[in-house]
Amino acid sequence: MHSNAFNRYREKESFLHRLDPRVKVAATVAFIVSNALLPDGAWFAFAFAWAFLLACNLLSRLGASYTFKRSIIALPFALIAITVLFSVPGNPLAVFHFLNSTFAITDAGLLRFASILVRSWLSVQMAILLVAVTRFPDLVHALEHLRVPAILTTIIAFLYRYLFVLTDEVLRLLRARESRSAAAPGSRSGGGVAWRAKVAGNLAGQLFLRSYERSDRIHNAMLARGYAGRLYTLNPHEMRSKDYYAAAFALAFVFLTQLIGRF
Amino acid sequence: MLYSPAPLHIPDGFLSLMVSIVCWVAAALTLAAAISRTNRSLGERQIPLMGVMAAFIFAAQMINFPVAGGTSGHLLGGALAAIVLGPWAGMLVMTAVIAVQALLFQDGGLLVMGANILNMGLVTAAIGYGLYRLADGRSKTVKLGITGVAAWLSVMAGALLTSLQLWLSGTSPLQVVVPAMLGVHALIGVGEALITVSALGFILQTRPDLLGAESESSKAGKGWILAGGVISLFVVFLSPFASSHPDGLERVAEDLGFLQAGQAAPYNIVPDYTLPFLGQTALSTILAGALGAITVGLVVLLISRGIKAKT
Amino acid sequence: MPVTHIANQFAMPDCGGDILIVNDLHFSYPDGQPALNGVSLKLCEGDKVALMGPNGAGKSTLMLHLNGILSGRGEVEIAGKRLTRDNLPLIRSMVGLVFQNPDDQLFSPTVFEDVAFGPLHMGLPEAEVRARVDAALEAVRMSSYRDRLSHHLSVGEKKRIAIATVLSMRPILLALDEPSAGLDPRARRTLINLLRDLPIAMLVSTHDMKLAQELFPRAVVMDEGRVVADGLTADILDDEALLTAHGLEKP
Amino acid sequence: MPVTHIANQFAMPDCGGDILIVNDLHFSYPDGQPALNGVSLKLCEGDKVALMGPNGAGKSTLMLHLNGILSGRGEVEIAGKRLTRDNLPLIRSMVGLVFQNPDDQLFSPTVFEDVAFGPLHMGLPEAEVRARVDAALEAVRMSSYRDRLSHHLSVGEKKRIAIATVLSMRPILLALDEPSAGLDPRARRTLINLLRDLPIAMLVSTHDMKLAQELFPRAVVMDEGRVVADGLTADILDDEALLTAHGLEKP
Ligand SMILES: Nc1ncnc2c1ncn2[C@@H]1O[C@H](COP(=O)(O)OP(=O)(O)OP(=O)(O)O)[C@@H](O)[C@H]1O
Ligand SMILES: Nc1ncnc2c1ncn2[C@@H]1O[C@H](COP(=O)(O)OP(=O)(O)OP(=O)(O)O)[C@@H](O)[C@H]1O
Ligand SMILES: [Mg+2]
Ligand SMILES: [Mg+2]
Repeated sequence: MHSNAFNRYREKESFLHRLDPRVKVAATVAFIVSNALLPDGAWFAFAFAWAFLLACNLLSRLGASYTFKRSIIALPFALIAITVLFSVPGNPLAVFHFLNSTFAITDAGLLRFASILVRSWLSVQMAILLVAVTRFPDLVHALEHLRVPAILTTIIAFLYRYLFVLTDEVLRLLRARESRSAAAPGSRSGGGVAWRAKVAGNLAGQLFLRSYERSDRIHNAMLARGYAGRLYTLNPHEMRSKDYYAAAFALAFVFLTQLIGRF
Repeated sequence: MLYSPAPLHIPDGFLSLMVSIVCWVAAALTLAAAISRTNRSLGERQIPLMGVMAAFIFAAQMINFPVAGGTSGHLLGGALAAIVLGPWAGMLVMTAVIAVQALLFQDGGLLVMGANILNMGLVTAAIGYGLYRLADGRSKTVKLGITGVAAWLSVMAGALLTSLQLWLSGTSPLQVVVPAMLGVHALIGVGEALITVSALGFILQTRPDLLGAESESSKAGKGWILAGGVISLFVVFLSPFASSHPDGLERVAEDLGFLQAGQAAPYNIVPDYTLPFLGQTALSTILAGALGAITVGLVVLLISRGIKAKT
Repeated sequence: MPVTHIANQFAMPDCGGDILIVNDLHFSYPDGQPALNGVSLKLCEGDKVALMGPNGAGKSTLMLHLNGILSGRGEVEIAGKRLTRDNLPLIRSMVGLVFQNPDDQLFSPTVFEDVAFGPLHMGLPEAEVRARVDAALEAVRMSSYRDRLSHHLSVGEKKRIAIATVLSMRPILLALDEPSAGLDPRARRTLINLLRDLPIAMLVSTHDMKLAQELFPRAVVMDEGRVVADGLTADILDDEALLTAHGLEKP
Repeated sequence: MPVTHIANQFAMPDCGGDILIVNDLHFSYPDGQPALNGVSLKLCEGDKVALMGPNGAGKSTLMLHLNGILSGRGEVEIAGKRLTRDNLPLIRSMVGLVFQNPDDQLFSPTVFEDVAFGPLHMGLPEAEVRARVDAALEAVRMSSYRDRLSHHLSVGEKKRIAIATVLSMRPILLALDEPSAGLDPRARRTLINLLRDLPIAMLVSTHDMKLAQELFPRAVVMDEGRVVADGLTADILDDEALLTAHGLEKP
């Protein structure tokens, strides 16, 4: 089976695709930190950051709107912040009456809300771009080089590899349950909620056992090829001069954004 | 279609830099302890085991069951991971899951990942494992019952921490975010509890040998029971208080001198990062720091106990 | 260029398809991969039909359409009932789908719970559920395994329990996806005898030419999402050109 | 009562076993399940041997002993070296074990990393590792797949990469566990040709009698943890009584 939903990499020939993954990860984090550092209402700085994002989008040859279309994912969470519209004291812009209460959207509240949304929206897009131009294994290598503890990067590498295998397994289990979720003519079907929850738990338990046993077999396969408790990897990446330039450029951009945001 | 984001994953932009950093520090310290403990106490077999288990948690989060009216319950898995793998390995596994969700699906941000790890990985594992160890030596029914409570509480703890972080970041007022998050997660927690209990029941029935092999020494067990218990009490007492008397929480902060009199709400202190580590963000720093300190304190306690047990 | 054969080129008895009618079914997976490109097929009461074809021919995809787990463009009719969203639960009680890997099929801790899942979900009363579980286990000759843990059974045993899990729903059509894969010859023989004795229409996808030859009077060959041959198994297995064109081999 | 045959009842050319000698190997799993009850076996340079037997006969268990992943009572000798704890790393570089499920064998994200895993853990220098990876991929004719992600491959492709992952260690003995399971006839054919062309001794467990007949001059039959027959494949496949006694069938 295919779990292409998990493949976020978009194959293309571009400058960004070829860039060293370390630089890409570091620049993305710097971009996100920079957004967080910008004060509310720093519209020029936000616009500048957005321009940078657009430029990256174009450089990636994925199209100017590639990340925009996929950035909807953070929208639901915005609900949580919506109340700042009313709760931050300031000059009322609009007043609603609802259930015997009065709500006023204030100018300060609007400013705060919009700033939160813009920060999040820019950050999410950059992260989307990062995984679209970097193959996941390269991302993991980058984390290794950036001194993330080996045990974590190894778990992540295994997680990614077996994500596909196990989600296929889960899909097949769910399919099996679905295909036996029948009804007799004229009868209500489905059983009680507790029973259905129990079945879901059984699926999880079944999946756990199979994963556990699989990890045993994988361990055997590793032993058979000389694994003795330490993992060795070849370094597939080398920083070239253009990677250093790109890193320096990203850093300069962050400084510039902060300057614009503050003055 | 395959992957639906869960409400506990905070995206980038919703937490202030200060809160994000404090959470990262707390998470990193705990993870450092987890890594050193895992490296020390577990064999080479552990690497593929934890890797595949992380994929398992990821995949298990797709299992759902219809509740009513088109809604469905599903699993977060922090408590389950800690119970079946042990707390330290469980934490690492959950961290990997959260990291991949953030990296691959932007479900949860990068800068706020520390907070997400704290909320969904570390606290859930401590509660899940701590309370489960409380049932050591009891009958299967008691074990499963306590597991259910632990699973529910672990979700509530995550929700509570999330709300506090959002509040401290000035993203949402306390009197809104706490009842909303806790209300939703009280239901989500029931789904979590039901699935966790029956998954554990399945394992106890088919491969009881897998549980117990990972359990730590009884002394370390006591440390976990303490840690899980303390966090649970924190949740049990703070949740109702925070949701029914949000003003009270602010009053406490005020009385302790965190809040200047006359200031309406802490979210008024919109972070102004001219001096990021000082100045007006003091309140959020201190409160978030307190949260972190609780976690770190527990970790230190546990490590010292663990080391004592070894020597 | 694959040789294309007109479907139904071989003489077959006709009943009009009173159990299953599939008409011009098209389906692509969400990633755009086309899997079915106009499949048409009819099955009569008591028909036992082998479904053959190379990897990726669309056999499993077709099976998943028979009880609406996937739904593409085109018609599927079970016992005269058009498959629609509304009568999905009903259709699912009539079509018993058995997946290739019995581990996917058996998700409960004990054999009993697994075989009871279908009837319980159908909302049948407890006495009826128990009666059906017993009958289904009896049919696959596994009555003594009622309280065993599914996890600890051998592949062959699991396979038979997997069949029981759908028999307990009293289906009128069995759809088995590669039932003999991974079985040793002894377990395979047991399975063959079991399938031969089950008095129920079945569509069985398989790479096992010998199984097809022994068990199924009729065979359907699929390739690239189309039915490329449909007729007497003996005739099809004799047609060397057809077999090689579609990645098959003489048994 | 199963019919017991004395091992080596069929005439075989003898070399004294210069690649593999297994002598009276006994093994029980930790849960007490006995899996090997005195297995003895010899392989000579260039020998290609099929290992047959019903489910649970102990074939996989035997394979896991060949490079010391399991270790029971008895002797295992590879190329004259007795398998002990000390020379485990050496032995593991000489015996290439390929597991049944390629998803268990291919645990790295990319094909390159997987094929490089063995040489890297043997402590070879980087240039040598790269050369070996290229040679191994060449041998299974998958050079162009070097940078692909393992999870995107088809089963047949995964199978070939799995073989490459051990070829890169330059083993002198290949042990393959059910290599043809789950493959369609075309992929199976590719695999057969590949195995035929590899100039290396191999022990291949299989339920696929036809594969055994085509590819392996010699066959070993196991049942209940014992070798019950060892001889020319043609002779063994002709012995109807032996086959049925051990749950096998004529191809
Ligand atoms: N979940 C999926 N997503 C995308 N494409 C898929 C999916 N499952 C199958 N396919 C593709 O659909 C086509 C038909 O696949 P299907 O599994 O129906 O073939 P099959 O005849 O059952 O093959 P096999 O003999 O290997 O079981 C193939 O090209 C396959 O790659
Ligand atoms: N991990 C295990 N723990 C306990 N018993 C086991 C384990 N693995 C295998 N066995 C038992 O050991 C015996 C030999 O099993 P083995 O897997 O070697 O058989 P096999 O010949 O490879 O069978 P198959 O053809 O099904 O692969 C069987 O009785 C089996 O149930
Ligand atoms: Mg199929
Ligand atoms: Mg085996």
